[in-house]
Parts: sequence; structure tokens; C-alpha cells
Amino acid sequence: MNLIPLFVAIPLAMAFVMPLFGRLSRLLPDLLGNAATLALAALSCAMINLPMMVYKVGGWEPVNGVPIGIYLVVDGLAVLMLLIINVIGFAVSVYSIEYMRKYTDKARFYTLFLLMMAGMNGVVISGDMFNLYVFLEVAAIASYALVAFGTEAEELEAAFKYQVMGTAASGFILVGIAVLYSLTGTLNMADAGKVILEQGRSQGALFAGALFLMGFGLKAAIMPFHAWLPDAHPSAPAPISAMLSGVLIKAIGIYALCRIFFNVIGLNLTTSYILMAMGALSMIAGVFLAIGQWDMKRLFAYHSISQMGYVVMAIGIGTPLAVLGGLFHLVNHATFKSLLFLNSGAVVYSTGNRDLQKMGGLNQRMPVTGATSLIASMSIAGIPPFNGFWSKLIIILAAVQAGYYGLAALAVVGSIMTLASFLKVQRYGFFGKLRPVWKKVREAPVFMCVSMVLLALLCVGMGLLLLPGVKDGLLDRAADAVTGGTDYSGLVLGK
Amino acid sequence: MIIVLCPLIVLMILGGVVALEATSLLSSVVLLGIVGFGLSAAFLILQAPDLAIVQIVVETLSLIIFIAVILKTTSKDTSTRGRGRTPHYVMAAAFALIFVLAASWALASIPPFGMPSLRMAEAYLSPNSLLQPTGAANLVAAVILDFRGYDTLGEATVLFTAVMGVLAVLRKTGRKP
Amino acid sequence: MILLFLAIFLFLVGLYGVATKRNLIKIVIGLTIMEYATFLILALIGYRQGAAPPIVVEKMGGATFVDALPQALVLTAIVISLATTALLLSIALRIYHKYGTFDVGKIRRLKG
Amino acid sequence: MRGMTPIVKTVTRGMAGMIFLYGIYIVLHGHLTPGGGFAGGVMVAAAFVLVFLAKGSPEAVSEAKKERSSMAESLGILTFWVLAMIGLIGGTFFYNFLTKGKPFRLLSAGFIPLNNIAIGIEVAGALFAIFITLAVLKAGGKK
Repeated sequence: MNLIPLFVAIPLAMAFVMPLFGRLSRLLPDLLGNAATLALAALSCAMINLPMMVYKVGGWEPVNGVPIGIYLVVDGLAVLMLLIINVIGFAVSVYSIEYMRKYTDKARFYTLFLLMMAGMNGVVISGDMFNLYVFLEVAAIASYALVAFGTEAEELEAAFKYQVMGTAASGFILVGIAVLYSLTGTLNMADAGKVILEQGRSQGALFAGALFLMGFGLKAAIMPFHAWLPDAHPSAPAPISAMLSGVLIKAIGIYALCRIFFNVIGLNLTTSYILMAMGALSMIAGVFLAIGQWDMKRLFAYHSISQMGYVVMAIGIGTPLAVLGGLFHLVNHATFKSLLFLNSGAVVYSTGNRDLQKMGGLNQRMPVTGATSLIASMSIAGIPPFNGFWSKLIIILAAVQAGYYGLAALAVVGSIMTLASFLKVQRYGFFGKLRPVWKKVREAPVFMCVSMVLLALLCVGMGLLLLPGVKDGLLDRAADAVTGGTDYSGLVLGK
Repeated sequence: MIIVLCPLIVLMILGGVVALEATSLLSSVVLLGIVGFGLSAAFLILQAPDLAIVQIVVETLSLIIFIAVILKTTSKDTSTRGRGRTPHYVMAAAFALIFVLAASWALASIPPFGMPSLRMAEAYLSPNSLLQPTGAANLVAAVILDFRGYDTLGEATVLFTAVMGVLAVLRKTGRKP
Repeated sequence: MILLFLAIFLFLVGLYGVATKRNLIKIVIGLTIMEYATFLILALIGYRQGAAPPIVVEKMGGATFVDALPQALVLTAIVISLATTALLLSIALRIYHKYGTFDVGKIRRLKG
Repeated sequence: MRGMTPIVKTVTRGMAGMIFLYGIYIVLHGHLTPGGGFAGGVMVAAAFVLVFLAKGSPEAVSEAKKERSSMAESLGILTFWVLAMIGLIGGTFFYNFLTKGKPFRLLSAGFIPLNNIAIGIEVAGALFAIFITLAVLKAGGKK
């Protein structure tokens, strides 16, 4: 029996059951939610090192070589994304056990959380454009509701802005799908790629590409389309901020962009320049906007834009080494950014404050939070031997190798600025003198610490992914799936 | 065909513009009905009875929801034209112009109206359709519930998510004191 | 071709509403118009000249049907649009309760 | 919320019954004629909304109704999920495991009618829950 549909079926089942039985006991929502995420994490680990799989939903075999049902495709890139989504998701759901006690209606929180997981998993395993859109909407709508979960003025406004922009982006994506369907007569991504290759890349395909760039660019918050992120990500409850910044923008933004541009439409020089320009812009402007922030979560949110800029730039460069670096950075960013947001959540949980100017010396009272945040800060700033260093190094090397010296210099500048802004976080937040106000502050509860330590260990250990034996299994395969470009159709449809 | 549809869509566009410009929210919601019911008529002309039915009932229900919200709040659009918004309008106009030009350039390459390329859909509409593999007489139902049933699971999930979201957003207290 | 153009124009009307209106309900209306335009585009794409609606009736000959696939997509998209609208309206309602207005200019973080 | 006059109530009761029945008819014949689970489900929800508007329920009753319609929604979508999963156990997710029957009969097309019913329940529950939530919400906070 093939297990791919379970990635969607398990979280959905738990989410559907939750409103029926969630009220019976206090513990049940926690139990069900964490059981589901644990199962998903285990399932995604089982996907490592399996060959590429194609699953035909409903058992509809192709007619005359044209797929008529929905295909689910799990290739190297999808496995990488599944791992990120489900492992981070598990850590975050463990964290939520304690953290969400501050809010009411935990059952509904877990329902929405699992729906978001299901949506992201659905996007990643889908091999069909419209199916991708539907699951993208599941994830997106769950995330809108989760941003507004606290129902305070700040959260509601951020959620409204986020949802308006997200819905407009979905409109663009849907028009793009319509144009592509009209052009190729099919929704299957592999088949569409094949038809576009046969027809030659026509104006319609480029127009659809532009629409997708706007739509998915907005979902990924790349620079001209970033306006919603600095409001939405800090306003959400901390575990959700971690999911949004750590995973969601990658799964429904960057991943979808990669899939469509590399595997369906095919990258040409113009699009790759556009991606590089947008990436470099986000990288630099994001970090400059971040360094002036005093709100801890807002600072992290701007850094998400900046770090996504690295990924998009590397993917735009498009050489195998650059793509490898970009994907590696994507994985790393998922770990350290979600860890940072969980740290900020722990600080908010214990002190009720996230303004850096009012903190100071928290290391003395909250050793676990302080230590893990130090690890995460050094990772994101690119200090060896933490994971962020290796991925940034690869990206810079790849830029130099491809002859884009300017981009390499910008990446170095961005990295230095990142270091500066995280020195600021550490200096004002965790080191220095303890203020008298915080004398009675206690360390965050045990489940929150467990999840932060888990992510910190990942941050330290992730550098090992570059070791020869490990690298072929995971990163190389993912990079191959991207750089292989339109070979994708041949692989999915079978020769 | 085009002779009927053209004025209809123009009417919808006008309805949309007027709905956006009306000063009373109640009338702008009702004017939105022009667009919605016009769309349903367009579906009927385009030989899509399923869509026409769904569009009518959905339009009615969303009208009820809109009106329920407005009756609970206010129906006056008191918003001001914020200061220094001219660059905003210029940018919007420029974007619209570029979008229309790009669309006209791109639409030249897609198949002409009325002659779609049926690559995937061929199998759904086989001439021998009495024997089509799902056994459903309504081909749209066959597509949404069998060939693409997985999509429909996603669709139902979206609705479920939205209900959970509405219930979560409108609960009495968000945070414990 | 002209029909597709008009549909794209409708899309832009909605986008205009979203981008320039300063009232929460008007913004939602703009989004709804945008979504309606995308449905229209999809339905136009699936139309075939002189074809019957995709419902098989007993004892009919070898008629041609219009493309059922875009219709199925529109059906799915209508539900998604309804769901989005409901959630957006409830958020707007909650914002109204906090501020007593739908005016974007008077709501702190939505200015600009 | 206050109720309306007896005339309105009486007429509504009859109308709502007819709308309800028509909605169910649409759901059951979804695989034969235009319509289907979604359109029919909305109609059923509309029938409930009509009765609700005419009667005007006190808020305590509405709260219970909200819970119940939310549960109906969960059950509907869970049924749909189970139908898909039966296919997975037999081999493929969403496999149409029932016999196709004779075309044009009510009992044909495998699991499509069952799916339609599941979706009908889900949609009716969902939309009624949304409506009640919006309708009974009391204005809180700053006015």
C-alpha cells in the first residue's frame, strides 16, 4: 500500500474529529493534535531515500498517454519540503501545548493548525496545478484565521490586510491557471510542461508565468510584494509565527514558484534575472528595515523577507551549486527562524513583553531560552560552524562561480548586517544587566523548552547534511529535481 | 452568442463600478448582486447550468451574509479620500495599463474562443459517453466527484476551515485574563 | 477574444476596488468582483461553439459537449470564494466592534 | 432578535419546507441533473436561515443550534473522508469502489451520490453555522 495520501488524510481526519470530541476532555485536543503531527513527522522521515513516486488518485490511468486524474508526485524536492513541514510542525505543536493555555478554545486552535499542515502537505505532494491551488487555499485560509486567533485589534487588522492581499494573490494564480489550461488543455503539471515544450514557449505561457510570479511572490513575500508580512507574522500567536515564517511562506510561496518556473514553464534568462533582482532587493532592503526595529518579533519578521531573498536569488542564479545552496538555506532558515520565533514566544510567555528596549539580562532568569536563542542568532548571522554559515557560504561561492560578483558582494553585506542586528537582539534582550522588573521571571514551561532544545539541536546538527553520504540522499536529489527542469514531465509521465 | 454576452459583461462591469462607488454600503451590496446574477446568466448562456444554479444560490446566501453584517454595523461609507493618495492612483492606473497590454499580447497565442484544446477533458467527454467510466449522467458531477474527487475534498476542507475560522474569530474572549 | 478582454477588465475593476477603496466592506466587494471575473474567464475558456451542456440525456446521439473540466474548477472556486468572503467579513465585523468604523483611515495599522 | 408577525411565520414555514425538500431533491439527483451536493446544501441552509429569520431565536437556543450545525458539518465532511479512505484501503485513494449500476437511475454512478449527500450535509451545516454566528453576535467592545 502506498502511503502518500496519508500526508493529507491524517491531519484532515484529526481536524474533522476535533470539533466532535474536542470538548469531552481538556487533554484530548493536545493529545490528538500531537499524535497527528508525530505521525506525520515519522511518515516524512520514512520518505527519505525512496525513489521518485507517482500516485494516481482514484486509480485513473492515463488515456492515450494523457493523465486524466490527479497525480500526486513525491520527488526529491517534495521529500525535502515534507521533512521541513512535518518536523517543524511537530516541534511547534509540542510547544503549543503550554503556550496556547493563554488563549481560549484550544481545540479550535489545533483544528486550524492541522488544517494548515494538511494544506501545506497537499501543496507539496500535488502534481496538478488546480489541486495545488486548492490546497494552497486550505493552508492560506487556515493561516488567516490563525493570525486573528487572539482577536485583539492588532491581530485582526494584520489578519485583514494579510487576507486581502492573499486573496488577491490567489486571484492572480487562478487566472494564471486558466491561461495555462487554455494553452495546454491539461492541468497536470508534467503534461503541461511537455505540451509547452512541444509548442515552444509562447506569449501565453510567459503571461501565465508573470501572473504566477505576482501570485506566489505575494504569498512568499518577496520584496515588492512583502507589505503584509511585517504585520501578519508578529501579530500571530508565537507558534503560528514560527509556522508562518519558518514553513508557510516556503511551502506555498517558494516551493510553488520553483515547481512552476523550473518544471512547467521552464526558466529563461529574463525570468532568472527577474528572480535574482527581486531576491537581491529583498535581501538588502529587508535587512535594513529589520535593523531599526525594536519589537523583537517584527525584527524577526523583516529578517524572514531578507533570508527568503537569499533563497530566491540563489534559485534565480540557477546553477546546480546555487540551487543546492538556496535549498539548503531554505531548510536552515526553517529551523532557525522558527526557533527564534519560539524564543520570542517564550519571552512573551514569561514577561508579557516583546520590546527589546525594556528587556535585558534575561539570560540569568531564562537560561534555556537564552542559550537556544544564542544558537539561533549565530546560525542566522552565519557564524561557523552553525548551519547558516554553510548555506550562505555555498550561495556566495555559487554567485562568484557564475560570475555575479555584485550579487556575492551584496550577500556578504546582507550577512554582516544580519550579524549586527542579531548582536543587537542578544545585547539588549539576553545579556547585560537584569532589570529589577524581571527579577521574578521564571523559565518557560517544560514542553516549550523541549521543543526549543529540539530545534536548537537541529540548528547545530544541520551542517551534517553536507557530509558526502548524507548529501546525496536529500539535498542533491532536491537540487536535481529543480535543476532537472522540464525533465520532470518525462520522469512523471514515464517514457 | 457574443452579441448577447458582450452587453451582459459590460453591464456587469458597470454594476461593479457603481457598486464600488456608491456611498451607501447597503446599496453597494445590492449592486454587487448585478455582477453576481449577471455572472449566473452568463453561465447559462455558456452552457453551464450547474454553475448557474450554484452561482444563484451562493449569490443569494452571500447577499444575506453581507446584509446581516451591514445591519449589525453601519451602512454609511464615511471613508475619506486620504491625503496625498494621488501617486497611489497613478501607480494603479499604470499597473492596469501594463496588465491590459500584456494580456492583449498574450491572448493572441491562446486558442480562439469556442475552440478549446481538449487534452485532459477528452476522456471526460468521449462521444461514447453513455459508457463513460463513472456512469454519471451529469459530466460535471463525474469530474468533481470522481475524476477530481480529491480536489473536492480540498474544497470541502476549505469551507470547513472557513467555518472554524469564523467561529474562532467571533468567539467571545480570545485570551484568558 | 473580446469577451476575454471584457472579463479581464472586470478583474481590473475588482482590483481597483481593492487597491484604492478605503472602506473594509468595499474592499471585500472588490475582492468578490475579482473572483467573479476569474470564474467568468474560466467558463469562457471551456466554451465550445455549438456544443450542448455537459449533461447526458437518455437516447441522445453523438452530441458534443462543452468542456466540463473548467466548469468543475469554477464550482470548486465558487466555494472557496464564499469561504473567503465569510471569513473576511467576520474579521471586518470584529474590527468594527473594536473601532466603531469601517474606515481604513481611522484604523491604526491599515493606513497607507 | 425578535420574531416577525404570525402571517410571515406561517408562510415561511410552508416555504421553508418546500425549499428544504427541493434542496434534498437537488442533492440526490446531483449525478443525473444539474446541481449537486453543493447547490442542494446551500438550499437546505437557506431554508434553515429563512425559518431562523422569521422566528427569531433567543440567543441561548442559537448557541446550541450553532454547536449542532457545526457538528453536522464535521460529520458530513468526515463521511466524505471515509468514502475516500475506503478506496485507499482497497488500493487507491478515492477509488470509486461501488458498482456503477445502470446509467440514468438514481442508484448509479458508484459512490458519486453518496459523496453528494456527504457534501450536502457538510455545506448545509457550514453555511448555517456561519450565518448563526454572524447573526447572534452581540456588539461588544467600543461602539
